[in-house]
Amino acid sequence: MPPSSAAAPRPQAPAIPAGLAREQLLELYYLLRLTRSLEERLTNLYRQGKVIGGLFRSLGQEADAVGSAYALDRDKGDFLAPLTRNLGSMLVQGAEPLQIIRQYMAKATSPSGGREMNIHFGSIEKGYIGQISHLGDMVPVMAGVCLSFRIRKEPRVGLVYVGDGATSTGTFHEGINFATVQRLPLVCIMENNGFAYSTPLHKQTAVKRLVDKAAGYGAHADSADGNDLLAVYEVTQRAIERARAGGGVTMIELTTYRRKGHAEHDNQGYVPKEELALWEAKDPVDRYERRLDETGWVSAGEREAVRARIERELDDAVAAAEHDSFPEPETAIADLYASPAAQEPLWYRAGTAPGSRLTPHG
Amino acid sequence: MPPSSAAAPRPQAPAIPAGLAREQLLELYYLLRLTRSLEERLTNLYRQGKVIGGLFRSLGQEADAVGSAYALDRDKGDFLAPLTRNLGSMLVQGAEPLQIIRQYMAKATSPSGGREMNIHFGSIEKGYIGQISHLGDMVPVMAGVCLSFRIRKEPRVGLVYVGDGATSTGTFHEGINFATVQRLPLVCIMENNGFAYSTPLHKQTAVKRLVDKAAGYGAHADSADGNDLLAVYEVTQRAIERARAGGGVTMIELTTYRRKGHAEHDNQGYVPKEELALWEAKDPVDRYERRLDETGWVSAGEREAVRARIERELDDAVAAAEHDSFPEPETAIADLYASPAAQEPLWYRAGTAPGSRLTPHG
Amino acid sequence: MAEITYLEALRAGLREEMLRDERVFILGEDVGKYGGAFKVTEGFYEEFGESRVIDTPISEAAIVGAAAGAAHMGLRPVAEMQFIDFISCAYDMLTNYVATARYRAGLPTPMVVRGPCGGYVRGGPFHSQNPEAAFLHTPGLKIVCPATARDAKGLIKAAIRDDDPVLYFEHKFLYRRIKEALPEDGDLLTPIGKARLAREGQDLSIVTYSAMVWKSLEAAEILEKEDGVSVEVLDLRTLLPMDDEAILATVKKTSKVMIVHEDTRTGGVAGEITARINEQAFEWLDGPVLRVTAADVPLPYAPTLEDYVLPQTADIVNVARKLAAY
Amino acid sequence: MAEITYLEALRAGLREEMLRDERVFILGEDVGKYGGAFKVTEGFYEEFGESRVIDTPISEAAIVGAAAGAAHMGLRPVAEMQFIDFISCAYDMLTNYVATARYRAGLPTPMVVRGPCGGYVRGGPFHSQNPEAAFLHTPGLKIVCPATARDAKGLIKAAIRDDDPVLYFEHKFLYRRIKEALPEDGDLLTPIGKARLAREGQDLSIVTYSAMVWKSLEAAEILEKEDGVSVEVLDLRTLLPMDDEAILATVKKTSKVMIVHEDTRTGGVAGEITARINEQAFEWLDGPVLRVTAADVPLPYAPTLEDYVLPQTADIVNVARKLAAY
Ligand SMILES: Cc1ncc(C[n+]2csc(CCOP(=O)(O)OP(=O)(O)O)c2C)c(N)n1
Ligand SMILES: Cc1ncc(C[n+]2csc(CCOP(=O)(O)OP(=O)(O)O)c2C)c(N)n1
Ligand SMILES: [Mg+2]
Ligand SMILES: [Mg+2]
Repeated sequence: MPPSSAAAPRPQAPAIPAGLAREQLLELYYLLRLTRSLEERLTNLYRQGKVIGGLFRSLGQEADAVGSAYALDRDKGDFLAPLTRNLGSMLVQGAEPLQIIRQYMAKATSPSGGREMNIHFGSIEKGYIGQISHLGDMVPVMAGVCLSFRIRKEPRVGLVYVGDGATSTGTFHEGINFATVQRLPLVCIMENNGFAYSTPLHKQTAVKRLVDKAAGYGAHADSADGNDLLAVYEVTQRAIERARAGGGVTMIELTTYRRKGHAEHDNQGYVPKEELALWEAKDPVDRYERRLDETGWVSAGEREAVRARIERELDDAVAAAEHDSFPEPETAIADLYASPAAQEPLWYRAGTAPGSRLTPHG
Repeated sequence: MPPSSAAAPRPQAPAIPAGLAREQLLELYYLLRLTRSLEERLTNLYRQGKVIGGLFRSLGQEADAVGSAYALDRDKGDFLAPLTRNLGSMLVQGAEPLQIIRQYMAKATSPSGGREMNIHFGSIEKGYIGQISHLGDMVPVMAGVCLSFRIRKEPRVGLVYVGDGATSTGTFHEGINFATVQRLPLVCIMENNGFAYSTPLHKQTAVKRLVDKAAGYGAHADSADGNDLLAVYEVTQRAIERARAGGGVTMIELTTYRRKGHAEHDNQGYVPKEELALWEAKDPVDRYERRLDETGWVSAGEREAVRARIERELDDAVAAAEHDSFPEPETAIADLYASPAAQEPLWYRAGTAPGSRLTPHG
Repeated sequence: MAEITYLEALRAGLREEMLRDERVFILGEDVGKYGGAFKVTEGFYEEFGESRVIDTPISEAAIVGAAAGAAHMGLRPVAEMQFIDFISCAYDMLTNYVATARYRAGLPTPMVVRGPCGGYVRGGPFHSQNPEAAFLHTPGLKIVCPATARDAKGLIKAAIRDDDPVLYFEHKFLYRRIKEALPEDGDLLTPIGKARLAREGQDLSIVTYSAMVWKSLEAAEILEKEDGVSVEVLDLRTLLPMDDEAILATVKKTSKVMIVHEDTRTGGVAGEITARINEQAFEWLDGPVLRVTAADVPLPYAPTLEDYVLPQTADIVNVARKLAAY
Repeated sequence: MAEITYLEALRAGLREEMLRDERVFILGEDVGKYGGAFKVTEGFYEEFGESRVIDTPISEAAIVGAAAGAAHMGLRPVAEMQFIDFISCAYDMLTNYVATARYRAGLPTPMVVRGPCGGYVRGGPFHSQNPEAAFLHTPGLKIVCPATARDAKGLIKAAIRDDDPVLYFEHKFLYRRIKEALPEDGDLLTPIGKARLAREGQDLSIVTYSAMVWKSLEAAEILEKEDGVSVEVLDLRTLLPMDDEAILATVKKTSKVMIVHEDTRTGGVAGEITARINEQAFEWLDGPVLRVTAADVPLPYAPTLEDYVLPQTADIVNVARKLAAY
């Protein structure tokens, strides 16, 4: 099948599943590829010492975050709470690459004003919430977001992500139980990527499949291949519609694999090389590209145009972020409270030029 | 069937189930009846204002605590962690009525020296642990007790109790998950007595049966009628033997009913009268007595002798406890640490006679 | 203007705010039909319905986390801890999630977590705690501790209207023991962050809050009568933010200060107050800042033990005499 | 005697105790084959086997609770928190269960909970915390905070041998930045509850602990050189129980004291120290007890912000100059 650069699908293309339109397939491709490419840029910046803290990749898991988040209805005000490896889900909700890069580089212009790291930020308007590091805590918080939907009789749905490791936390349990008892419109994505840091699944839980946990909460259970973008979309959409219709909580297991270490400093010494090779062959981006090629829903030329656009956008974003400066020191003590919004500097700081401060000991 | 006072069972009596001996049936009766009668004494003392804090009854649930604990092998050093309504399980492990009465009355001679309330005390030697109020916390602690059995290769088993309400806590979840992953020799009794304080089961969890929670942990699941003493014994024994054989955690649901309010101050206004009547008809003590009568395993005379013995013992225990005094004030600041074991009194207390202190404001 | 108890004042404040602002809702264990373990929300379920008075599972972290999520979306949750001792189960959620939400992510988090604290009721180590010091150490939270019926009402109303997360620690010993005639005025508000001069005096100041205000007042009277020492009593009302101005004013007035709190001594709130006085008014001090507190042990159950561990009026008198004579 | 880092000293201490006493075992997240997030237990899994080096699920409350259960039965667990920030998830278990176990139920609970604390590493608000104040307020716990490689080793060994629950807060900034030649002697023990005079001086005392010992020493040198002010630095090493004797000795010697800690200010450990000094040595003071601490916000991520919030050597110098001139 020779690559075609025509804008229209081939007439003999099979029907697009899950009620998706062709434009949506392209948009999904943009988001999937953007997640991958953005993280590659971040890796470069990290190697150059420009990322201040750690870098957490989602290599090999991009489809699960993008496909699931894409199933939300942004016009209806659906909402999500991502975890560290769900960059893709935030891009779906409208987070901008420039925001992400600034955030990793701790720039004054970052969404948190340099206060928080990596993808720890949110936007109530766009519909995603700023996570904290403490695993599990976002589950009760999203239960509360969904409770607000119910109290106000708004037909909105919430989506919350947890890793296989995060399911061991008490807050995960309390949050899901709260949501199922209250029959809240919540969907919980359990990402089974094989590891929690260095700990394999069987040292995290005695269940064979994470989806077995649903029965313990009286939640609906579903699962899909997390590396199959459209399958992820479909299974999540089903759960979202059920939630919107008042059917309560669904817990979905997406099976995937973490192809990098926990963070860039972790060389994954504990992972057999063959296993990595196996999962590289199942790469979700390649797979989606192949699917588009094989079906002819989207032409290779269109795909290439998306890639080119992404590279341009990222060139611009990196340049813009690099140009920005670190936050002004004094901004560190603002906005802790709604009132008072400002705080006095410590008395021995007043009058000393913050720039002239000694660097930390060492 | 006329009551018989002969010591031996009727020759035509059916076989005793679960490998129990006749003496054990009598011992079980003693423990079951003792739980009931002891709580009745405590109720009297409470009404007389001699119980210092609240009184928590297990009326109607005695069989679940007694039958399950009785299945442990005390000679092997099996261990348990009770909750508020598991007085019976502590009596099985060797707690003495006098200790319980002293504890409720906050006497100096109480097992906690007056520091803790109701049945919050334990004995490492006898094999039960002093609980705290915070629900769920005993589950990780018992997982640790069982972990010590595994590390030391001791063939001992642990039993931990939770109520339907306590299953909603994060610590319950973390503890059971820890135990199942580690395949520890732990049995978890989930007592479904219909309520957590005033909250009915369906507002506590969306599962229909607590036993459905086992699947979410990869634990073995079992259940029994909590008001049927011998059924409780059997189901627990099965789980204990599995645990001892290295088969890991079993979660058992015992269905019963809390026939008093949460504590004596709670008049249970939220409970339909008919429901109470229904469960009164299923009273576990009556039921066991009927069973003994019908089978003829034990004669009515023997039963009566046990009751009489219990009443005598309780008369003595109440008298002894009433005679004891409150702890000396200064003992309040001892034994916080192993070292230093003693603490200086606050400087402004030294020298003042503690007895002459003003009473609290009000 | 009928006299109402501290508990009734709290209930009235809650109810007025629920009537005033439909964004306000209540969640907690047994708060619905049952009306709460201490009946603070009695009648609310019937009046406001089950979507605004929500019985929850026994899950303090989820109660607090869900309150935060709902607050972000524009509601005004009031979460009840059945006993404040169980707030420890939500410690992570409060200190890491709730307290930081605005600072790190610009999230509005107007919510109240309230519950019965305090001893003198033979409640033993897990139904008598005073957790304020654990949270005083958490930037991003506010903490209020009403001592009077007026402030029980005024502070719950102010806490609900506040745009920041507020911990409201109500003292269970005071629930039904103190009464006050209060206007049914919907605008009885106690400003958060402002202390109250509970008694004027010249010779010595007692800085205190919650139930200890009453013991301090009792001691002040004894000292007045028996020693002719005139004692000023400052009721902090809010611990975070702390009313430095009021503290300094009384220090500068009497030059002798003692701090009384019911909580254990080491790491308690009195340390922070002492440090602030040292930094800002050292030269005004005519004597050491002295503490009357509980002894450093879990609060025991037996009356003799509880009375020994907790601060008593006689202790305050003792220490004040030492300080007056300094 | 080769020089070893703070981290290596900690590892050596742990290993010696595991060799010495087979009751000692380790549990925590990724502590097994991986050797822990900071490689503190590297090689232990291979040396001691998986029954004594146990990888756990992500369940801090269960880790601490299970350690307590095993400790009751006679073992000596050492629980690792991957970052000490996550100890907040075990706050209830530590404060209500562990700390009270002996007092309320006579349960022996010899266990250690340890983990990396502290900032200056661009770790942001959830990988930089200093939680000591939260637990200083908990009677029944002990708290140690080693500042040197010697004490990293000596305190972990003493903590493991102690019959009470000990929180061991190791500072991640120091892990690989400081080195010391230490004897391989199995009996290098640092007594719990005893402070260390890190520098002798005449004019002014700095009471401090953990990483701030180094900044205080740096400041002391600047003050000596530039101002001719002789500064004494007291390294507390243990916060609970606190070494009152050593604190009073330095106060009485110099009559001017400042307290330096990395943790946030309000409700921090400095308050307690100030209160103790006030109560026990007020007449010796020639100036206010002053604090140098972090500002009261969650610790931000950007270098400019983190540096602004955390105490710096220049701050210590500034405050010392004010105090010296008082
Ligand atoms: C309560 C808590 N404990 C420990 C950690 C440290 N930690 C960060 S990520 C991680 C592993 C998470 O595994 P998983 O949930 O499977 O997510 P993944 O990294 O695989 O996406 C751990 C242990 C944490 N963030 N929160
Ligand atoms: C963590 C925690 N939250 C709240 C409470 C207050 N409380 C004590 S008993 C109880 C109900 C317990 O219900 P359940 O577990 O079903 O036990 P039951 O009383 O029915 O035996 C509650 C809410 C507590 N003890 N611990
Ligand atoms: Mg994972
Ligand atoms: Mg129950």
